[in-house]
Amino acid sequence: MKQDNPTYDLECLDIAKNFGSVRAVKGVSFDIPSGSFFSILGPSGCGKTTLMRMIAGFEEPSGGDIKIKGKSVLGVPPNRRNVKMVFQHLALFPMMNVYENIAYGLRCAGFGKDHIRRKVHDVLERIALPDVAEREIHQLSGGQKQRIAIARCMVLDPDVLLLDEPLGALDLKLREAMKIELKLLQHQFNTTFIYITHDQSEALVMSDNVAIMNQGEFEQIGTPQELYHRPNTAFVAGFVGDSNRWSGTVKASDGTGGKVETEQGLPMSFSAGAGQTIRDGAKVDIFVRPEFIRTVRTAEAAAIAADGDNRMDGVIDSLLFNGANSRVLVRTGSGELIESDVTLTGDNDLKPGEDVSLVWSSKQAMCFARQESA
Amino acid sequence: MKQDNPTYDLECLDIAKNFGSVRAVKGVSFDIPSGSFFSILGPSGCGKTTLMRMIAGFEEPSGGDIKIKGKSVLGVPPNRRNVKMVFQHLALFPMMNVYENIAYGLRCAGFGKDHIRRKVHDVLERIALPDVAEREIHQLSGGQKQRIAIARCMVLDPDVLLLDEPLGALDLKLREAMKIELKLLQHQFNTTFIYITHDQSEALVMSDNVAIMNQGEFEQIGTPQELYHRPNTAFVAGFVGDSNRWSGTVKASDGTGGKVETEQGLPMSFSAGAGQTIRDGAKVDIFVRPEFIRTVRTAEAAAIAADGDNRMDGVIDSLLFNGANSRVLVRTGSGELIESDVTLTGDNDLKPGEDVSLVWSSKQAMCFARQESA
Amino acid sequence: ETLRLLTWGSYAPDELVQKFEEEYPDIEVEVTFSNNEEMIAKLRATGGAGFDLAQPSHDRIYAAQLEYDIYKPMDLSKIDTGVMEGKLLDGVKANTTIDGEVYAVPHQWGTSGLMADKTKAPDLKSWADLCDPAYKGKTSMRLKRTILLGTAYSMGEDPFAAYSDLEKYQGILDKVADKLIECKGNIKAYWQGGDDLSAMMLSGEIVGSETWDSTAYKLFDQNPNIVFVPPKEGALAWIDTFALPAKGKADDAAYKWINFVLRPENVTLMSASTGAIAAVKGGKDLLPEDKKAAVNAAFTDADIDNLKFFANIPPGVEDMEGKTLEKIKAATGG
Amino acid sequence: MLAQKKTSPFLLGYRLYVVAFFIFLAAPLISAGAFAFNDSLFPALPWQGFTLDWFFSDTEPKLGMFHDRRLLQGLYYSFVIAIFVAALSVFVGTTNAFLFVRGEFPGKNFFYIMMVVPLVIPGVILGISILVLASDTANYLEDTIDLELEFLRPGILLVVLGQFSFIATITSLVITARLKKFDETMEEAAFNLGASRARVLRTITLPFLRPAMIAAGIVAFLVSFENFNTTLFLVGSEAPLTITMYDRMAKVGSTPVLNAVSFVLMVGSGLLALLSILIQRDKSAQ
Amino acid sequence: MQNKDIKRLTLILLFAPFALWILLLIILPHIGMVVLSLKEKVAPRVYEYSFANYLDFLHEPIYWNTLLRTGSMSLLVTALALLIGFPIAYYIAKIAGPRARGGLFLLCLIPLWVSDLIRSFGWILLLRETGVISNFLLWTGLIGQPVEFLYNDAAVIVGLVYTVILFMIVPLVSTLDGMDNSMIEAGYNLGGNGFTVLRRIIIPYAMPGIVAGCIVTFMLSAGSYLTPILLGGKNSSWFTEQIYNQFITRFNWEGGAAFGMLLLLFTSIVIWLGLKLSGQTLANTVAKS
Ligand SMILES: Nc1ncnc2c1ncn2[C@@H]1O[C@H](COP(=O)(O)OP(=O)(O)OP(=O)(O)O)[C@@H](O)[C@H]1O
Ligand SMILES: Nc1ncnc2c1ncn2[C@@H]1O[C@H](COP(=O)(O)OP(=O)(O)OP(=O)(O)O)[C@@H](O)[C@H]1O
Ligand SMILES: [Mg+2]
Ligand SMILES: [Mg+2]
Repeated sequence: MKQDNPTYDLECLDIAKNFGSVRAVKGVSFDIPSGSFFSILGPSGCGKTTLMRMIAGFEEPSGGDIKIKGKSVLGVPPNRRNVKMVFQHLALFPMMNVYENIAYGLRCAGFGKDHIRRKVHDVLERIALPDVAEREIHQLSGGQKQRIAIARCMVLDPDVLLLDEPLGALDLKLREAMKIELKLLQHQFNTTFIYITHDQSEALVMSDNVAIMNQGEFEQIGTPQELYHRPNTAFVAGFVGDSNRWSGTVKASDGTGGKVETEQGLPMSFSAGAGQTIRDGAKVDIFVRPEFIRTVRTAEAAAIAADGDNRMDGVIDSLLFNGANSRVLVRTGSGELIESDVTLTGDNDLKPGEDVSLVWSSKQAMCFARQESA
Repeated sequence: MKQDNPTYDLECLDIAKNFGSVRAVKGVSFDIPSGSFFSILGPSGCGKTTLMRMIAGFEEPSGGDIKIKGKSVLGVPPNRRNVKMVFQHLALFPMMNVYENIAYGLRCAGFGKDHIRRKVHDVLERIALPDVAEREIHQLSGGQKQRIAIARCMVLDPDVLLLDEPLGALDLKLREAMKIELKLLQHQFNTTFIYITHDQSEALVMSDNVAIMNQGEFEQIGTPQELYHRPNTAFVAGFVGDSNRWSGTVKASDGTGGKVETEQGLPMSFSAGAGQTIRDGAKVDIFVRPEFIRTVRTAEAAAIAADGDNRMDGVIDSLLFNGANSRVLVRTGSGELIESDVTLTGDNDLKPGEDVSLVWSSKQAMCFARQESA
Repeated sequence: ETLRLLTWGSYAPDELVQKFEEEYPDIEVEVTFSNNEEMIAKLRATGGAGFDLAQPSHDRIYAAQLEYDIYKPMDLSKIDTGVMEGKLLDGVKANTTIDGEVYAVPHQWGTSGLMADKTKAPDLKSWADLCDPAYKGKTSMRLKRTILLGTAYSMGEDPFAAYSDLEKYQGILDKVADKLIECKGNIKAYWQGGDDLSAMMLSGEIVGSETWDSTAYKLFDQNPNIVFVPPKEGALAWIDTFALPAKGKADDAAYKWINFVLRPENVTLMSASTGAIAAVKGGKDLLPEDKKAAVNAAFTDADIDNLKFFANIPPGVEDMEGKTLEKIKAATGG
Repeated sequence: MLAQKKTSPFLLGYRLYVVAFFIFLAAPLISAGAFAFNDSLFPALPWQGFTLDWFFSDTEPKLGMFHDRRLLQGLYYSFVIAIFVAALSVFVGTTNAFLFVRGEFPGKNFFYIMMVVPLVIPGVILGISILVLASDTANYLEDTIDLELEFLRPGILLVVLGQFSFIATITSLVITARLKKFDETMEEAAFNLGASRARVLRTITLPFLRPAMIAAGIVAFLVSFENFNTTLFLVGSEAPLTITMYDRMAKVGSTPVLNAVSFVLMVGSGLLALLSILIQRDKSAQ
Repeated sequence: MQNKDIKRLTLILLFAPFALWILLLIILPHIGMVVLSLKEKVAPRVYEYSFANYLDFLHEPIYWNTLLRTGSMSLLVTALALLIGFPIAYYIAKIAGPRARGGLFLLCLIPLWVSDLIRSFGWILLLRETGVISNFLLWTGLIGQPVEFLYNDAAVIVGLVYTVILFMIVPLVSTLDGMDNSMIEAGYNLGGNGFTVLRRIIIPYAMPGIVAGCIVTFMLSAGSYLTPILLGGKNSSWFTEQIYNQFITRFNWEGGAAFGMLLLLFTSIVIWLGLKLSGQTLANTVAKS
């Protein structure tokens, strides 16, 4: 195996976990550079929590190795690993006040009273809550609790901080605010964060790197932009961001792009997904994101036709007004509904019933060879 | 008062409710045309639930009148009003199965067995769950429960269906899906829905009309687009949709638009909020939505300058990548952060540190005379 | 050393216990209150352990000892038998000698009989008078063996004589049961303990009842109209004894206690508490003055001659009587 | 709701009913307590005037309870027994809670029902059956190996065991209910912060259970203090208060001193109950 | 996450107190009772195994009449406790304000403050012919002469209801507490009137609590000893009294043991029937409260 390598805070080597016949994690390898924000994004039940619990030491891996700061931690009990964890429901201790919650880990480590006081007040400063030390847990707001839960871990200077869907229990507005805040805290402490979520927007906004997990395996690891714009697999393309999706057969291909005909008989040009070669006659899935489709009144379409090499005409079926995230559903000639993002200004906007043209570039049409599971 | 007016399913006339000294609802009037989807949107504690409970008959109004199908229902007990309600936690009866839950209201009304069976199976067809009649409540998924709760009311052919944050307890993905579904169900039953929520996206996507409620009063009633694009008050402008917000003083005004200088000293042109007249020297709040601000590299800015009459230069502070909803934070010369929506294609995108210009039209800068509470 | 006394409610007045403990500083007295049945049941459960001195009535020793072996023989030499009333001592010895060993000596004796409010029920003289319709709803009795025996006497039977022939005794019991069931309508309630009886009597809810003499004396204090009436068939007399539980551990202390309470100055204290007469020579004269008055008001010499001492209960009789009592209780009369 | 309008005659009637009910609950206690102040030798009407003799007098015949050696002794034994029963029941209740909430073992449901069963066995039968078993064992040991086991004879230990046998069910149910609400991630969080297993138990789990343990202890104490049916058969010479009082009533004849004791008990239990409510409230605040 | 052996050891350590308790204090004593009840005394200190004690019971109508009487009166007490207690529990759980709730609950515990004995004692003082109630009624002129309220079955029932009602109210309050108010409102909203809501929603929802309360109440009253003895009249025999008599007065431990087992069997059957009829199980009722 590798020698002590200070640039990685955490390395997982082919780590796997079976619960009886359930293969929850199927052999996952990755390493996380020091001080980065790493997210694991995947649908419910894909094994994210199991993976994290193995890192924290609450489950023993069925196979593989976990190294923290280059040292294998297999067999080290959870209270001896310098990996701290923020739980989904935070698991703050209700019978202690804020100070005692934060001091708990330091007391376990056997520090002196003065040292503990200094450290606790220090960390409270850093999370910008200097005055809450004497409060009871139930006197805190949701966002404050969140920060206390992080402070409780950070005061111990962990090598890695694990966060298991810590925003899941918050309400919408607070969740939006905490996304930004978490990222700032990570910057401040400059500690490696491993963040679990099934909410893509959380993962995309905060992370330096994201791993997409599906059925116990990693489908792709990359920066948010890479995952969004250059997904490796149909699963990643479908899971990260919204997409219009067609199935079709390749009619002409030069390996990285060409023409395809969808099952509804629509011709379309595409470029192949990252690293794929697509041959003539292959069955493929094509993904086009709603925000890359421009919807224009048919009368005005000619002017921008050069922009994209795909064009389709249809009638606006309905308009889902949602402020900045509004969307139109366009029914094409073949009866299919295509979603497209539009910006509505309240002034000369598109309306249901209007004839429109949809236009998008072949560069934005991602294409993947069909897999059985897709 | 008005005569029987078949075009309104529900009319509220100056309805009010006090709990001791708390004035929960302060005199609200509105009427809802037959068959429309009406939402009441407001922050927590503004009196939404109280209003709804008065309509359902669980609270007696302290003043005002409520008419259903033109008839006053004051003094009519809740079980004699043809207004049905979907509760926040649904309140399905756990000791009955799905069939019995739906049949409950019909039994109370004294229908015969055959009639009940027919009606229940009918409504189950319509909510696309024909096979769950014999299931116990705890065997249903969250979305299924939701639909059963609606079916249980709809089977009684109510004049009005009240829904009190019915999606609040669902998780993110399901909530998104149910938004669309609720709208479809309303179409299908063609019954008047009154929908309470504090989530603006729910209200905007589903409603024909939305009332914005604040501190026991209605601030504005209108279609989603009206509220979003032509808010009447600063509260509405700030509550519906995201906004960049400045405070400033009017420097030159022709009543409906003009020039303003923000407290940071930035000059800006604006148009007055709907129905307002703004005079020289007035203190105002200005709102600009991120999606109406175009962010372009300063080098390329000249080309589009004509587009908008407001322009500001700055440096990209950070980029919140979130797929289609990505946003840049731009730090202007005066040190302020301005949010702007951008579409990132993965190709020649903006990056933190780049010099950019922000451009927006004065038509998109909404301006409201300052109120004490603002 | 601890002396664990298993005795009747009032047989260990605090004053006496304190006096005893002062005299024998190394002995501590622990008292458990009980009655005949519970004493036997407890000692049976423990096989005669747990207590150092018990005080069952003289008639309840023989069978219990035969069946459960719960007492040990007494060493009469350690007891000051000289002070005891000879007649009573001999009677108890006769009743409790098994295989030549004596198992008990007498302590106090008293009677069960009737109690009446002279002003309201002057004619209450016989056990049978409790069932007199003249007092309908105004009499009471305890549903225990005393009333069975009394009623038997009032019907002209001699139940003690029939002890030797259980079949005959069963016949008597059946007749008694019929009579008492018939009588049920006349009774206000069966009393359970001294408490109910006193309350009913004092409040005037009842005018006559079957009773222990001591309870009657106590009420006499409160209301001189309430007197003990020895039934004309003869009051039933019992002798409470001292007996040593088989596995008692403080026999010496027990003997000390026996001798202590038989001392004349202590006898008066004891009788003041119990209301019963000590089985010592001149026991009656050692009663406190008020009790003496009550006894004199109740008993003539003829009454004393007419006393019927409870006879030894042979095995099986308790069961027969118990069943009869249950029958009476369960019967729906009145 | 069943009561819609806050002023309806229905609700008024309902309130009256509730008031009547609480009068019903308080009536026998008030009457038992009130006669403690009656200046008479018998706890019955007529009212003879107010006195505190039944508490403080030190002379016969009106020996007050604070000078009545036997009653005070009964009180003392009741206290000792109740303390032991409460401590033992809380301990076993706690282990049972862990066993049934955390443990996985075959027949768990069956054993759980077994745990509930003692609550539904008539108290008299529990007392007798334990007495019989203990006596038989003691007699057998004595007959065969001549071993005299004093503690198997009626006495404090048997009383404690007898009461414990069904009170443990109550405490188990109370503590189990609380432990079920415990979020196990709290323990994991503590491990994660570096605590050892024993420390987690001491600093996290037990403090969480503490309100339930105290409440269960108080209930156990009260139930033990007032128990009669089970105690009756198991009592030896160290009679607890209920038995002493029963002896007084049934065998000697009572005086208002018993009412005085009742009065003191009422005040004491009332305070204890108040304490348990306060603890409960403290718990709900969390 | 931890060693299998430690887990096993922990389980065994936790199981030990439970096993000792159930085995030594519940199961073995009851087996002892069964064995004892199967012995028949044939001569002093001589016993034989037989069913004589049980046959005794069957052949003697007094005994089984008393058992049936005990059972039916206990059922009556249970029903009354439910009828009286349910509105109280509902009031505490649903109508009283949050602050009043704790206080009312505390008041409900009043009977627990003193022993059975003192409670009965209190009732005697109230109910007797020269007692408080009779005197009060005389004073108001409602009755012309003292009336005896004590020493009859009604007094026993009042006393028992009083003793057990607490154990009815507590589980009822805790189940009703868990019921979402909106469930009741939904019942009205869908057109039910007060009665329908009570019958179709509140009662079915509270069923586990009702059954739990009924079981405990029934067992307590069937097993009570003092109240029926002290308050009961001339005819009021109670089965526990007979057990006591067998053991204490008649020295017939074998018969007493048989009676004890019969009482247990009888009450168990009644409860089993009750559970079957209400479709509940012991685990989801008593165990939950
Ligand atoms: N202790 C266990 N025993 C058996 N199966 C388990 C256990 N824990 C998890 N699993 C299974 O392993 C799989 C992965 O579970 P895991 O909790 O890791 O998913 P997750 O990705 O965290 O899901 P979510 O987003 O819902 O939290 C699931 O199929 C789950 O049922
Ligand atoms: N029964 C009541 N007694 C006293 N005050 C009440 C009562 N019900 C509601 N209030 C008060 O009335 C106001 C409005 O409450 P309401 O429940 O209608 O708000 P809401 O808009 O539904 O809030 P949310 O979105 O949080 O549900 C609040 O200030 C609340 O505290
Ligand atoms: Mg998970
Ligand atoms: Mg609300």
